[in-house]
Amino acid sequence: MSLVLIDILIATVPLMLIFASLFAFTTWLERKALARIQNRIGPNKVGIPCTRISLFGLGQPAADGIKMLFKEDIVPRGADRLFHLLAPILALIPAMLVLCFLPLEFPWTKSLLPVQAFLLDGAVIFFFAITGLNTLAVFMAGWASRNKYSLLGGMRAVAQMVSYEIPLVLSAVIVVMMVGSLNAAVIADAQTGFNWFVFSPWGFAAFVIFFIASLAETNRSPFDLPEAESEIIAGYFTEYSGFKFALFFLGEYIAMFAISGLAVTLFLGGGDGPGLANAPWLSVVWFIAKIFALIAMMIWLRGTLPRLRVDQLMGFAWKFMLPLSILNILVAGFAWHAQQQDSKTITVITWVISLAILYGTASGLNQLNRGSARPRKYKYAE
Amino acid sequence: MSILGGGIFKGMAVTLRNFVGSYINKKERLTTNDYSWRPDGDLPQGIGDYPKEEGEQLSDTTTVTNYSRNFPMLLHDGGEPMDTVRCVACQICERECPPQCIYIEKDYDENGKYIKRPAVFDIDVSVCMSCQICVEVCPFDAIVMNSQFELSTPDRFGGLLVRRDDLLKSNDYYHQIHPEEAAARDQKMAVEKAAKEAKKKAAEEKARAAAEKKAAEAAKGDAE
Amino acid sequence: MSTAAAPNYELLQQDGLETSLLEVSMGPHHPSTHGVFRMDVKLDGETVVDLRPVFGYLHRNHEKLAENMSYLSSMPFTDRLDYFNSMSNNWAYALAAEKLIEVEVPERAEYLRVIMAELTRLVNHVSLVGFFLNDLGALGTPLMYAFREREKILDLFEQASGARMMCNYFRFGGLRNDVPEGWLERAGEVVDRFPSFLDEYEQLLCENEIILSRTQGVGNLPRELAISAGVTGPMLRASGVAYDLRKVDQYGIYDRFKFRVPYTDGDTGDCYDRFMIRMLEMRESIEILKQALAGIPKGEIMGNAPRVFKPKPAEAYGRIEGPKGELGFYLIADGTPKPYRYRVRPPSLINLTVLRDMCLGGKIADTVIILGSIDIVLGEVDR
Amino acid sequence: MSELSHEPLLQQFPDAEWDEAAGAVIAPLGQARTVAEWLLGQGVDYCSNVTGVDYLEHEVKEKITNDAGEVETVTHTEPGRIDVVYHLYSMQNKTGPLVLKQRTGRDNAEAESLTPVWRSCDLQEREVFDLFGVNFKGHPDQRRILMWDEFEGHPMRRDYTEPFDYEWEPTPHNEILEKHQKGKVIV
Repeated sequence: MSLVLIDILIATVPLMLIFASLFAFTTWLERKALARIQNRIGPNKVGIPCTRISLFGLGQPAADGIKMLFKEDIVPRGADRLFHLLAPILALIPAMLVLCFLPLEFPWTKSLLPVQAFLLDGAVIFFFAITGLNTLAVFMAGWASRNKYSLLGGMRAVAQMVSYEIPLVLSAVIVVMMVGSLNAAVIADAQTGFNWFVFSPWGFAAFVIFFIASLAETNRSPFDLPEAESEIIAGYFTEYSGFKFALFFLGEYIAMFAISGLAVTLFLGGGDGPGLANAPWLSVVWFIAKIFALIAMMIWLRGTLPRLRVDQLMGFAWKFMLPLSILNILVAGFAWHAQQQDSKTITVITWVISLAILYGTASGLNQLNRGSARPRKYKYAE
Repeated sequence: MSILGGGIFKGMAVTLRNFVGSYINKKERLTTNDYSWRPDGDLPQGIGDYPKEEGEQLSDTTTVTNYSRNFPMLLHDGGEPMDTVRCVACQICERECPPQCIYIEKDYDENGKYIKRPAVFDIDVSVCMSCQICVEVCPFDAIVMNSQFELSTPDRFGGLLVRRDDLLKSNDYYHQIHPEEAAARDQKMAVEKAAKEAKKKAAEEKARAAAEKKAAEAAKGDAE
Repeated sequence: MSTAAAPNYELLQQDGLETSLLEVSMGPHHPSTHGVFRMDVKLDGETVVDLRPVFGYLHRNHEKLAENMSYLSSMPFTDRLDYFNSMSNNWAYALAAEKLIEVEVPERAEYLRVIMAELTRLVNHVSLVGFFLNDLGALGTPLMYAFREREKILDLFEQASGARMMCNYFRFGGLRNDVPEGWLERAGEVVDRFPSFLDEYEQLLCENEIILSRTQGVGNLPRELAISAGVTGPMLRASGVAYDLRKVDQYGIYDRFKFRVPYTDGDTGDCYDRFMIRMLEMRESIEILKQALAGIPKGEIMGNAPRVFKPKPAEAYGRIEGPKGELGFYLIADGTPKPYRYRVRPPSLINLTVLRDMCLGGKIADTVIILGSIDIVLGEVDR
Repeated sequence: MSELSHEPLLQQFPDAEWDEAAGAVIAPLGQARTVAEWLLGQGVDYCSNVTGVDYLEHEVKEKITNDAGEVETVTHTEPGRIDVVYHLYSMQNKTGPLVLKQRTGRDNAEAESLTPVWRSCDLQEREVFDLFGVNFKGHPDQRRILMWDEFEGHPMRRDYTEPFDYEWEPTPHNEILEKHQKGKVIV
């Protein structure tokens, strides 16, 4: 019995360590990248403690972590303390859980039997079921801290996450339909040799929808309404300070990793990349490199785009993303059948047609929703 | 807009250009200078420790410009400060100071005669807003603006009340920090002094001429 | 005249479910109220049902202070009215005071006054667009670009007047000191580089779909209400009235410069118009600056103002086109060196009269950007 | 900026006086509202500035030539009064300031609110009410604007005395210094 326990520990503990250190690195990366976008320098003073070596500020995440530990943990008098404490933990657990089921073949896990259990058949379903918990945690935080702004933040979060769950799932359905199995490892293997799903037009449309919906799921840039600084102070974590705030922070970043990991397995071919033949362990490096590419994209978006309003957010999910993803499933279905005849010309024709249909409907829906929002011309008086 | 989401892509192109620009042309993009990157590794003076000599600039963004003003200082023309102090304690600056942060007491010698010197001249640096009104209204060019800004003290009252002796600075220190302005001010004072002498001389001649005329009349009077 | 009728939100008493309105006070300590300013907002969900602005937190009775000080002593306090544009506050006060006494401002001083006022207009509009985008949620990027450009202009102010923000540079009848040599070339350099920055800024902001959909149709201000509510400055021109004091009063030497006044041609202005009008006004200011820097003559900069400013009993109302609107000074002189009455007509306070009319019916996120588009500075609102 | 002439106003309202020194029209008592509406009809659609001016009881020396023909100075005391000053402009035809003044006594001062005519007087009249104590009849929402509601007294009046020790800040000079030395432990 204990043997199995040790095997599971060997599999999970390095995973936790790697992703925790990646979390620290990402906070530093985000602050440096955002700073450079804004023509600042970003943290460059904190290096190895009590020496002047600054290592480009790499010590900053450690410094933040320690600071968060010693910050006073204020709980408002009116808050009901149990849920106030439970919310950050509940925000963290689903994100951490999902990390184990990403098709990351660490070299040392090849031989261990129980670890194969992690690569369970219904991985994609499991993934969406668990990340649904995050909405609950956010609303619990909003309600428990008994503050008008957090209540507003909490309600916004529920509305946003629920309505962006559907385009997320629908765009994953296409890949599952194409591969025919829900097992993450099988999906990753189906894309070896560079025929990633993102290169096909329906795959690319699905990837764009999946990426935008994942931004909304993790409350990142254009959709960070639940924590809108300028309107409702800090949304659901207004009343959090000290380590609980750090937990929320950690939860958000690990959720970013988890959902980018899924995007990589579904659309960008998991650990597939050049030079795998002679060094199989490279697949882990490729996997994490692709995750960081997506995170860099998220940071870039955060540095550029302003925030949507609540009703526009809802309108965008229900009136633009949903119809497009349903149509995408249709187009993918036809394309799949057309490809069965595997003759070159038919595949090219189906690709061109599907590309035209998808782009046509996308810009049609866009005109529909935009109303009269156009840049305007102005008159000049002498 | 032609393609879907064109505006957003244009915006992202701008941020990308800024991101790359902050590495390439630092002078245009990067206003804050990053010292820890210095290849030779040694940080210039001022970041973390204080400039060794007077007037050395902290970092090239806080260049001390020629008109920069921080808190006032009293001028004296060299030598022992209290004999050559220019201020005559006329209290015009105390009246005109907008936030009322100057406090002057006249100096009297032993038998109570007002000698043209301030006994007490305090400036409450926590209240002073360095607006330079006192410099403009002072008829004797006795008070000018200093540009030394390392004045932090732990004590809120005593420390920030600068007494007369700390305020007194020599004229050549003034020439050192504000060369142009000091030269212009000295030149103006020289012209005024010359004009005053000329007027005094003219007054003396007139008095002497009047005295001679009177003497001549007296001589003519007793001649008849 | 017409105040926007409050949408009739009677409390919904459906089958015993008594829902009440959420009263939030977006209090003096709120990240996007541009200073200590409070709005008591009644919310039905996210929609604003009632809004009551409360200010006075920064009131220091600048006008009573000025009555007990000489004319010159209250000049440094005018820097602190609208602490973003100290030079144009100085100019408004100097203009009003010069109406009390006959003094002839030399040519070079007039040119330098126009240059300084237009540079403050650039600083104010660039910072405002930055803060407006911050309210919209773009985490600091446009604001940092704006502040990077603002730094270059503030360095010019420091070299000319000695201080970056509290310049105290204007005097009745001219300026306190001449600009150091080499300053005009540096100013020319900054002005020449500004349009390329503005192109980049417009590319970042003016076609962004999120900004278009967030700001268009939000905070509508009809023409008649704008005129009747005394709204002035870019807000008024965004509502379709081409009323710019530089063209109407032609104070200083503005009649010598060829520049245009952008305004909307419709008869209601919304947040997008106010934002775009300010972007276009910056380009006009650059035109003025180019002409002024080219045409500035040599000469001394202080007219023959008396040493002690003691005007004969009279009344004067001087007003200029400040970056936020019409900034007026009303002075009553009674022959003593102290003004009998010193009144500041603050554009930010009067522009706030229409805040409630614009916000009713919008979302709470709209209230924030409507307040941002009005561009208030609390030093001027509360005086 | 051509002048907005006040002659037609004086013809229209005979008992409105013209104060030459200040260049202002004194609105007849009780008719300010009708004057304002008439002006609005004439195209004066923008009220730029509303403010109060407080005059205490003071002697005025006047040189009048009495019946004997020489000039002699007669002093008579002017009663205290508060003026509410309106600077009116016309945005349509871009014409200059027309200064309209309403005169009221100093204790329980009364004036007619012109907010229904020009909405820009709304906040400024509230400020005159708050700092001068002039009660505006017909003002939609007359509350204190700069001071908090429980504040008594009107700070901008010439005879306003500050309550002792009012949010005083211990700075170590002049009279505060004496209080300090007199043994009252402050810090």
